[in-house]
Amino acid sequence: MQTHKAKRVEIIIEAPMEGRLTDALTKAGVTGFTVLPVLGGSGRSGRWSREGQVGRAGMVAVICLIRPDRLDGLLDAAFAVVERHIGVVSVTDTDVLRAERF
Amino acid sequence: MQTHKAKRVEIIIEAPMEGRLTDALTKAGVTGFTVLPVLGGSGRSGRWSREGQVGRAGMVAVICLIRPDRLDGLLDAAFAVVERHIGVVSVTDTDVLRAERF
Amino acid sequence: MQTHKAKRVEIIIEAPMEGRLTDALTKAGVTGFTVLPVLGGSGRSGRWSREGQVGRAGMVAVICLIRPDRLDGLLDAAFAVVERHIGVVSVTDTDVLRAERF
Amino acid sequence: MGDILSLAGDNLLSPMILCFALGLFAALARSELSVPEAAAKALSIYLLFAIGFKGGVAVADHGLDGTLIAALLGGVVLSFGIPFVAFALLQVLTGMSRLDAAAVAAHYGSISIVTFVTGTSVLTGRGLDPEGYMVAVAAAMEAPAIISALWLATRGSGGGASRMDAELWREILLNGSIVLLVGSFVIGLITGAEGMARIESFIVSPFQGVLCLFLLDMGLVAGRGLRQSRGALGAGAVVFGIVMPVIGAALGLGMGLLLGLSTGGVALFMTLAASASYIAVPAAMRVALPEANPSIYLTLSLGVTFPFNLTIGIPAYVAVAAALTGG
Amino acid sequence: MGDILSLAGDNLLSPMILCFALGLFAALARSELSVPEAAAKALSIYLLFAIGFKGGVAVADHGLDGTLIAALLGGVVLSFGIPFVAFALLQVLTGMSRLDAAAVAAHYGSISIVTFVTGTSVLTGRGLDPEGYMVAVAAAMEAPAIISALWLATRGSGGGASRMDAELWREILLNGSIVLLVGSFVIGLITGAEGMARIESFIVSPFQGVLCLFLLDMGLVAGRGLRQSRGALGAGAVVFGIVMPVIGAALGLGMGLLLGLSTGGVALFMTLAASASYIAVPAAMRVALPEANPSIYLTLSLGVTFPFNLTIGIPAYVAVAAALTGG
Amino acid sequence: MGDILSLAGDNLLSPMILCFALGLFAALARSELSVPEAAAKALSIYLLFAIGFKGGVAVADHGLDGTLIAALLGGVVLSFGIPFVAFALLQVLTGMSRLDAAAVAAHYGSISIVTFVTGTSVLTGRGLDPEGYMVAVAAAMEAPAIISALWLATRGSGGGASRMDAELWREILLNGSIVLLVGSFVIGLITGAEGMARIESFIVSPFQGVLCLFLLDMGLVAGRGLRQSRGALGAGAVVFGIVMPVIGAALGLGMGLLLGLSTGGVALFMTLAASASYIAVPAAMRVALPEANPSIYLTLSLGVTFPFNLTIGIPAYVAVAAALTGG
Ligand SMILES: Nc1ncnc2c1ncn2[C@@H]1O[C@H](COP(=O)(O)O)[C@@H](O)[C@H]1O
Ligand SMILES: Nc1ncnc2c1ncn2[C@@H]1O[C@H](COP(=O)(O)O)[C@@H](O)[C@H]1O
Ligand SMILES: Nc1ncnc2c1ncn2[C@@H]1O[C@H](COP(=O)(O)O)[C@@H](O)[C@H]1O
Ligand code: NA
Ligand code: NA
Ligand code: NA
Repeated sequence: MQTHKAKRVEIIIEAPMEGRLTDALTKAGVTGFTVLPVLGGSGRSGRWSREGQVGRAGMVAVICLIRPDRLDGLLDAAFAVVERHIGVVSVTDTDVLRAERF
Repeated sequence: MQTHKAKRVEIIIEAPMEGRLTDALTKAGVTGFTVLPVLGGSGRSGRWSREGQVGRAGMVAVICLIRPDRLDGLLDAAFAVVERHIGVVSVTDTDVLRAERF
Repeated sequence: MQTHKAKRVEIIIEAPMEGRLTDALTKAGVTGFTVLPVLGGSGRSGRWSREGQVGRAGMVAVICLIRPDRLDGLLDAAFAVVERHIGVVSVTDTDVLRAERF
Repeated sequence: MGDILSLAGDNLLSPMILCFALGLFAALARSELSVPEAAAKALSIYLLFAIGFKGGVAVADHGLDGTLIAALLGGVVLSFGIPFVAFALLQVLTGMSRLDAAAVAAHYGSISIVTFVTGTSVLTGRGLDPEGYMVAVAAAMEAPAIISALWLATRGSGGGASRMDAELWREILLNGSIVLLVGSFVIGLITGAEGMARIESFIVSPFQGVLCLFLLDMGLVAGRGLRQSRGALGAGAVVFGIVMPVIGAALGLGMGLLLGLSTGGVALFMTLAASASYIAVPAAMRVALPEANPSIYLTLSLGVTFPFNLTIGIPAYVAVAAALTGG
Repeated sequence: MGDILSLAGDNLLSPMILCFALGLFAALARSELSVPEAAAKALSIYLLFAIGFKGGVAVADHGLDGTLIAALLGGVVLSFGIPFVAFALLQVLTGMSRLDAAAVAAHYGSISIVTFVTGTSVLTGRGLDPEGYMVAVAAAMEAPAIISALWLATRGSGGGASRMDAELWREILLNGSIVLLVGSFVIGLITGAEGMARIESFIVSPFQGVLCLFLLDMGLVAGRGLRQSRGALGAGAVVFGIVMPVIGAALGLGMGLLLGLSTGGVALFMTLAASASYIAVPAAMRVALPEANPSIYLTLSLGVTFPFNLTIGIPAYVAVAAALTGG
Repeated sequence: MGDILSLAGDNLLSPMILCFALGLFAALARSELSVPEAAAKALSIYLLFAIGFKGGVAVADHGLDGTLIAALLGGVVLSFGIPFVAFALLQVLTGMSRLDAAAVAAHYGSISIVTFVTGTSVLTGRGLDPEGYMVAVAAAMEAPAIISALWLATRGSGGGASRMDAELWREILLNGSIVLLVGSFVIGLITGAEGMARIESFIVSPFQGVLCLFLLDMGLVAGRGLRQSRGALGAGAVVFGIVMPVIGAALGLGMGLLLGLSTGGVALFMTLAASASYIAVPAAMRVALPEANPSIYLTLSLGVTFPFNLTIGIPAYVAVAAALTGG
């Protein structure tokens, strides 16, 4: 089956920042992404868990599959949002089906 | 620790198609997969969010770790299901522990 | 944007073992990880789904981004926990922003 | 007429409708207010269980009316037939593609359980209890419209059958709300007044309050849908979303009178025929007609027709039914 | 005998059992009807809280009976002892591995809170209120069976201790249902009739209705389990799943009579001994005996024994207890 | 004094406080007892809806008191002002950074809806019904403190404005609890006694029981927070968490007396001023002051001040208000 080189960007970010991140992505022309829920985690700011959380606390994972040449625009847009905030960004090489979608 | 080359296939697909996809995978001999919930996303058919959804709407992410030589069978089976449907398929090189499981 | 080589380890494990795994990771000096919920899956021990589950059944996915030189310590710690248990471990090459966080 | 208006006014200022309006407002103003998916689903399970059970108990109490079978048949006929009317109307009013029009038609032939529940609640509040078996009629009306719509979508191309596999049939006929509604109807029928006595304080007294919270969520969902699909609907489609329920209600009225139902039964038949599905049919369309655009059919059914029925439709149907049956 | 049958008939046609049957049917027919996980958990929190609180208030009202300590001890003894009986019976009836048999034995020595709640509800409905402290007995019976089972699993190999770390102990003894049951029991004990007056309309009147919805979900879960593990159980195992609760009930009967409990108390002791865990023990087994096959123990406990107790067991235990205590 | 103690004793032994204590205990003992996130959110939606609706109905019944506007203004003034007091006190008692102190100050100027709901429930239980519009006052007090705190955080550096974008304003002013509280207040106001009659058995009778389960979850969350942030708070911060609500209550008392409110109204004003936000403000801080440490402000507000208000604060405020208003 024909596949095409792409990048898989995974951004783990605080839930109250989700809207700002996806707006920034959209503005940067990235219209494809998927948001996954996160149950808990640990990092420099300690351990947390969604269990029994009240309010909009917690984090989400945003996944973008993107053509390699558009990666830099995406990372610039994402970084502007996450810069002062906790969370992590990783970029992985991948292959996608149906390249016309990206 | 001993690891083995494998492929990580990630299929993001509409929830009403989940059963059809996993049945197709099983028929193609792929018996290992994991289904993750999806909160929302955006693509060519616009933005959506699971919040307050009624019914079986929304999407799920299906992850398969598979031996490289079995990838083509998996992709063919998956493609037959997702073909007419919205959603994305990506394939990433990975290494797995305990290769006997795949 | 400046990125740095890292490993993305994904461990899919039974929910009752989550605490033991993250404790073992922490003891091995791995303080960064994220836990994602899992809806269902299939493997050698058959198909299962979280729908209508009672109790702490089901699985979770634990994701660690880590500096390549610390991978072995992580895998040893993780393996000691998952050894006798069902579940899968995969390791993928990736690049991260803000390397000072890892 | 003054009567209809006063009924509509009463209805518009009921806590239920105001809760829906609050949800709509919150979503349109982009408040982050939201009802968790699991809670919304739990509320709908409660409502379906309660309404089904009460229907069963009512039938157990009054005995099985000879019209049950006739009413079921009448409902099935309407569900099969309405999509053709809807499809034709869409072709007159809008420039929708054949596939989109067929998908929309499926929704209008099928029914909205929440509209049905709200109608029942309004009728009970006015002492116009409908026939208990109307919940079975509601269940029977969910699926037939899908068949008509698939036929419309593939007429000529002959691909209708290939779009329906056995699996999809099972999914449609055994979808959660049909099973729960019919199942709790049967449970109510079997356990009767004695069963009711045991769980009355769970399913009767808090019912309207639960419905308020559920309609709050429906308002949120409808509002979010309207916001996200801005521009998906042309003026013709919006007109369709308001005219079609009135046509449906007229057909339901004819059927209800033909069957000789009570005032409540006739009003409920009108409500069912006027309502458009937004749970079972969308899921079926994603499987069988994935090329049809979900924002069109969801926005029409949930964003236009549902609010119309909730606010203006139901009180009007009740008033018309009362006038014509002398109820 | 006729009495037992009529009781069983009454019970079988109660809304609760019919809801369970509906869930079972829906799952076996592969309907997508489902109760969200969060909602099911919320229902179980409600049930545990209500039953614990009511038990505490009952003890506050009637004063602490001298038999409380004796009943707790009796429960612990049964929980320790039953796994040995179960293990021996499994070796006679099935070809299960030692590990699988030990894991199953742990489930039958421990208890099912939902069976207990249903039993209490049936008894209260017949005016046979059990001793309030039976909720404490239920909590005390959850854990001991796990120890016996681990000993059985590792006898000879001496690995039992290594399978139990302090962490697992804490998890078992402080598992959610024990803490909630005992905690709300204590709260009921402290606040007594006054506390009850404040929250009665929340925990008493809607109780049976909530139990209906919860049993609907239990039916769904049990049905899905049965479907997914088709073939996991041989005929011998199925026989075990029906015979073992009867043996357990007999042991519970002896203990209850020995302790001189009321009719309700004896019936509940039988119910507890007859029931098999499917929440706390499975989680403990996944940690301590991961090699044991979960589909065996879950299917037996949830798919065979739970429905048996719910439909036939409980009314039979009540009838026997009534006959033998003259209640 | 004896009176305060007896009131406090009554309060401490109420099912609500004991449920909170049970949750706290379970979390500190690391029991895996947990209330699913969706269920907790559903409970809070219920509580907000019920309290808002009842407030609106009360205003509809008694007519709009001329003091409504004055009370709203008074609340806004307190919310703006308290952060300055809190900030100064933090600089005296702790060595917190300017950013952390400003973030904490925002929480104490704003309010905790659950503390407000509990206070209302205690007052109603004693026949001291507060003015119905106090729910509007509560809503009005959520946001102003955030502005003061951002000014404090960025004083000199002038970056306050850049931290607040239009988006954040919208998020704060239309946050879920404000919209639901004000919305249901308006619905209660419109539908009045008639609306209440329809949904009374849903929002009045089960209210205290639902509050019990919600406080159980609050105890779990607070306990988990305390455990996970061990060491995040110095002794000075803990002292602040107990002294600050007392100061806030004193300010609220002054304002309440100035406005000439009823005993219940004064007590509720004290409770609002004494309480610290842990939903709306933390989310705003994550966006506007991400450098401030969440474990400090969450632990203080949820782990120290919330339990203090719940157990000792509220009964003391009620007693003081009763003494000074002759209520
Ligand atoms: N190395 C990592 N791997 C995976 N997730 C991480 C890692 N570091 C941080 N996270 C996630 O990001 C959140 C915030 O991290 P931090 O900013 O380090 O406190 C954590 O709670 C985790 O969910
Ligand atoms: N480039 C992408 N990266 C990640 N997820 C995507 C991407 N494109 C689409 N998706 C997901 O697939 C869904 C349907 O996409 P589409 O078919 O483009 O409307 C979206 O709502 C996303 O959840
Ligand atoms: N090849 C695989 N790819 C993805 N997930 C898997 C795979 N094999 C197993 N899993 C996950 O691990 C769980 C247990 O697997 P097993 O130990 O094979 O029964 C399954 O239910 C899946 O969620
Ligand atoms: Na219709
Ligand atoms: Na037992
Ligand atoms: Na305050």
